[in-house]
Amino acid sequence: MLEVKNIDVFYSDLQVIFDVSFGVNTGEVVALIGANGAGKSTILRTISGLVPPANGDIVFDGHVINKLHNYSLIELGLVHVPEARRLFPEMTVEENLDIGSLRGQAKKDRKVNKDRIFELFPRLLERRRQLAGTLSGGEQQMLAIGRGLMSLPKLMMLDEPSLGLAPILVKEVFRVIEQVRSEGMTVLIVEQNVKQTLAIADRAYVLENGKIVMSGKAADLANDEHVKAAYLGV
Amino acid sequence: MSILQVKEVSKFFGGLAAVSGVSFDVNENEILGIIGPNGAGKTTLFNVINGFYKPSKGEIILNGKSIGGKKPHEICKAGMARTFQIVRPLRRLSVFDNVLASAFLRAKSKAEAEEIATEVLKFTDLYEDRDILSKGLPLGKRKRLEIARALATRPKLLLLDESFAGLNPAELDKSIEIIRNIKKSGITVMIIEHHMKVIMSISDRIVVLTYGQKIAEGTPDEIRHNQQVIEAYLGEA
Amino acid sequence: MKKYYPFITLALLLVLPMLGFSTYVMHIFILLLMWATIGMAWNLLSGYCGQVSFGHAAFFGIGAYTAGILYSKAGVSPWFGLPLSVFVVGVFAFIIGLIVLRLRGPFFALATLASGEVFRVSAENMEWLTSGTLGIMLQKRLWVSKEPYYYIILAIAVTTFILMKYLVASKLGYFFVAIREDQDAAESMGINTTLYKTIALVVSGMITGVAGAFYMNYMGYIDPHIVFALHDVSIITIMIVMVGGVATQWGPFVGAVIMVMLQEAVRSIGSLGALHQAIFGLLLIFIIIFLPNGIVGDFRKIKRFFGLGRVRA
Amino acid sequence: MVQLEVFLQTMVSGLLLGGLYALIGLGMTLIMGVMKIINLAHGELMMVAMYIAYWLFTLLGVDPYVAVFIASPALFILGVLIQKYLITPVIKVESILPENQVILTVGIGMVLASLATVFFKSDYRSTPVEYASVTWYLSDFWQSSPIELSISLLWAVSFIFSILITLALWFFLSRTDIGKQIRATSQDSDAAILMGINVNRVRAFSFGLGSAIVAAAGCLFIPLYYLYPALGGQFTLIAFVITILGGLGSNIGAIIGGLILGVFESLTSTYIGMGWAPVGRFAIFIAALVFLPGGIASLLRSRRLGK
Repeated sequence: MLEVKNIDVFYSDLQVIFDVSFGVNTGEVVALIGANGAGKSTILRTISGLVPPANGDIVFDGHVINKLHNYSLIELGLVHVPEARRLFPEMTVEENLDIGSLRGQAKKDRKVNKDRIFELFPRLLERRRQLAGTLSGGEQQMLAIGRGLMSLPKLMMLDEPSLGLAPILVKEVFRVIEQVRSEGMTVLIVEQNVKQTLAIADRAYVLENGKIVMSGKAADLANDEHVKAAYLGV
Repeated sequence: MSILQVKEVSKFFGGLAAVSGVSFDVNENEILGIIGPNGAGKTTLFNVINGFYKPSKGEIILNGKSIGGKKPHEICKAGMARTFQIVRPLRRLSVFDNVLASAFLRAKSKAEAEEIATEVLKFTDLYEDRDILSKGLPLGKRKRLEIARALATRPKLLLLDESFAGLNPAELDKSIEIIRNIKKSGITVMIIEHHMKVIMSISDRIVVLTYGQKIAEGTPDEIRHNQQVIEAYLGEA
Repeated sequence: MKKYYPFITLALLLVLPMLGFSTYVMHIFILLLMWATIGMAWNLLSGYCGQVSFGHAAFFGIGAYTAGILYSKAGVSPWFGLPLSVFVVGVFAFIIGLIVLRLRGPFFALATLASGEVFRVSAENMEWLTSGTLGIMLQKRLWVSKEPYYYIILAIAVTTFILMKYLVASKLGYFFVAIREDQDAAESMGINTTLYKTIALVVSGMITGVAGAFYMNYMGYIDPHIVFALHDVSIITIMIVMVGGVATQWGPFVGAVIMVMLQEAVRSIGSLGALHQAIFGLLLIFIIIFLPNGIVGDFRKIKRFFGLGRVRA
Repeated sequence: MVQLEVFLQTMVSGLLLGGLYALIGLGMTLIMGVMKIINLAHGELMMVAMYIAYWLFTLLGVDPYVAVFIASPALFILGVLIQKYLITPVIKVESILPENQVILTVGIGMVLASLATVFFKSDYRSTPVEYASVTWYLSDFWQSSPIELSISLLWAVSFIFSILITLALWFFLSRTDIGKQIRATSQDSDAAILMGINVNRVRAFSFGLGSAIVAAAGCLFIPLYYLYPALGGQFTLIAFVITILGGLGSNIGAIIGGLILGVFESLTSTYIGMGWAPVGRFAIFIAALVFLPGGIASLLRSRRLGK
């Protein structure tokens, strides 16, 4: 469904991503793991068109998307739930969800979809008129995921969904991701919480210093000595 | 003998506690690591200690003197320097001028400041790059430049915020060596780090924060086997 | 060779009045030096220290009124206004700084703009002191010929130039630039940013104030709309440095030459009269979009444009 | 009793003036919130709109209140063009002083003011509408009223218009998708892109909308004030003072800030002297900077978040 082909990315004259290629198939949960600063978020930002790749192509659902306007990707069915959630803090929960469905079919189905999201996250229904900035961290993450789902995506990219959450909430977030996945969503997830991520992913790529150094089935990677030593702290 | 005492320090933003009731001591000439998941309040803690934020509660004592609520430049003068997680070189100045600007803090003349800057640049292995504009430096060297700039203020205590993030293995080794040398030269180091391998090997003691609270403190070995830490941070074993 | 430039320039400037230029040309030279001085002052605060002021008219006006009031109320020669304005403007600049230096970036800029306006309105209304909109007129200027005025403003400009050169290379200069580049980083490097920003503001204000006091003596007439003018003083000051080159030693001179010439050229073509603001506005827009660091700052870019410089990859 | 009467009359005039100020401030706030720049050509845009209203009245006899519906769309287009062809290119330019964008708007203002001088001379102009002298007195409605207050029809109409426009704007921003896009972009433009918002278009639209609002304010002002080319500068400053007072980018703050400023200026002119009104304006501005750095919005916000 998504294919990233040999991309190089620069921040001004500094290269941060080196010849990275990977793919995500329909129905899969794929994880990008690696240390802070390894370039995981940059890859997601490149796919969403916030940063242009210097070389290489990104193909989504048959379209070469790195030449398209970044705001039009969501209509193709690609949504990026950004790091640190990035809600619109001075807007209500409901308005945040509305912003997720500004285009195409998603706009027509807004009402039905909203009900579906509220069913999925009853907490959000209780707080629908509250400002997003006043939600707790866990609720904010649910809203961020909900806002992403409102666009009726085919592929959802999650950037560090467990960031800054207490362990108990982290579990909750991963439960939500599993639920989303069980509804047939394809997911590309970036996480520093390696252990839990590998537990829910089908496949994973390990990123170090802007290069992919390993890839394989999530279960295999979880047992790999290098991964264990570097990321699982064992 | 402790150089820095953090006593029951809390910092609230709105109603949210970014740091709550954290206490620990930093002993003279040790390397103290601070770890914890992203958003655990580590950088906020640094910002409180170095004076960017006023602590909402609690006391911070540097060398026997309370510094809570003092301005960053006063705290720096009192002997504490820091680096930033997102590197902040003075972009349109050369590497040398970057360090020179902070060397003026202790120097009595320009010549003396230049001497300090030269010495610090050699120490951090940046002397070759001294004429390059700092915005053109690669990340690894920029991180080192930050350390150099902090060292030029002649601190007794150095706060390093993620000085290893995003470095390649060669740069990593270089930075580890530099930090060990800093300790050897008699400066106490407090370091926030994600890179577990590095922090475990370099620290004398480690403080673990999650959710703004300290959940453990001890030697790397103790931390590695602390059940609470494993659950909250390292992942359930 | 390059290090002799200042001396060659100085020698040229010293012999200039002896070359028998008309009084009009001398007048232009005097204005040019005055504006270069104000430009250098602005450059210190805004170019080097990064605190963009939209209110240098406040300092210029206070300096001018110091000299003017000395004459109109105390009956003393307005020349005493030159040394006195250093002190008076210094005090006012310090007080203004206490308020406006709390702000950063564009908010600082606008607060200074407002402070300039406050002084203009105050000068208009405090008639007992300033004679309001009537202004202050000298009965007789001290000299008829231009030469003495020329040498006085030359001395002021040269002193300012040397002071700038010295300041920029000193500890203060480094601290100023550190503050401009990153105030938080500067603060954690042990730089008392509030103190050094205040120093930059006060020094910059003082120099501008002296230029204002000179203006009173030279022109013989001031009123609030002239010396506290937003467009004709504060904005022109910004333009001189923007055109010439922000944070460069020679930028204010280059900018002053261009702006004074342009001003005179526009003024001499009667039909353009009212358009001169539009021309300046367009020039400002042009400079900001195409030469954001001014002629001196973007010299390489200009050379490249005309195919003169080596193209750097 | 006379004292009380003067005071109340001052308050009433202040509120009426404040209502119009609020509108000027709203336009500036909108641009500041979305663009993160301070538009120092704001007053000049208003001046342009006032000339449109003036000529419509003088040449075609169009009532200034009707001119709102012509001047606002015209200024909307002007605003979009300024944003697209002048401000956007400068955002990408790297320079030593990031205040370049602000200085740029100064340049735009200079050009507008100067062109107005060239075309229309520095004459003072006004639109003498027939109903200009209509005034309502409190005693007309309540004969035994112990005090006398008056409201002129013009002020009342302008005030009501400005309330209607404010309400329309509020409805637009809170209920329509474009309004939500504007708010989302001003709160987090990167996240807005990820949600499929065409941020550049929203920015151009916001600049246009901000210009249209201040154009409306200009049309409401012209029956009450004289018009001359240099009038823009003073209103730019007023708009800026309101935005600082209200809290940057806060709409409610701008409305309250506008009202406070109107009342305060009215009080200064009554009790200190006409010429001092601008100083009163800056006094309140400085007070806001020193004592309430986040403006009125910070008070509102801390209440809401229970700080």
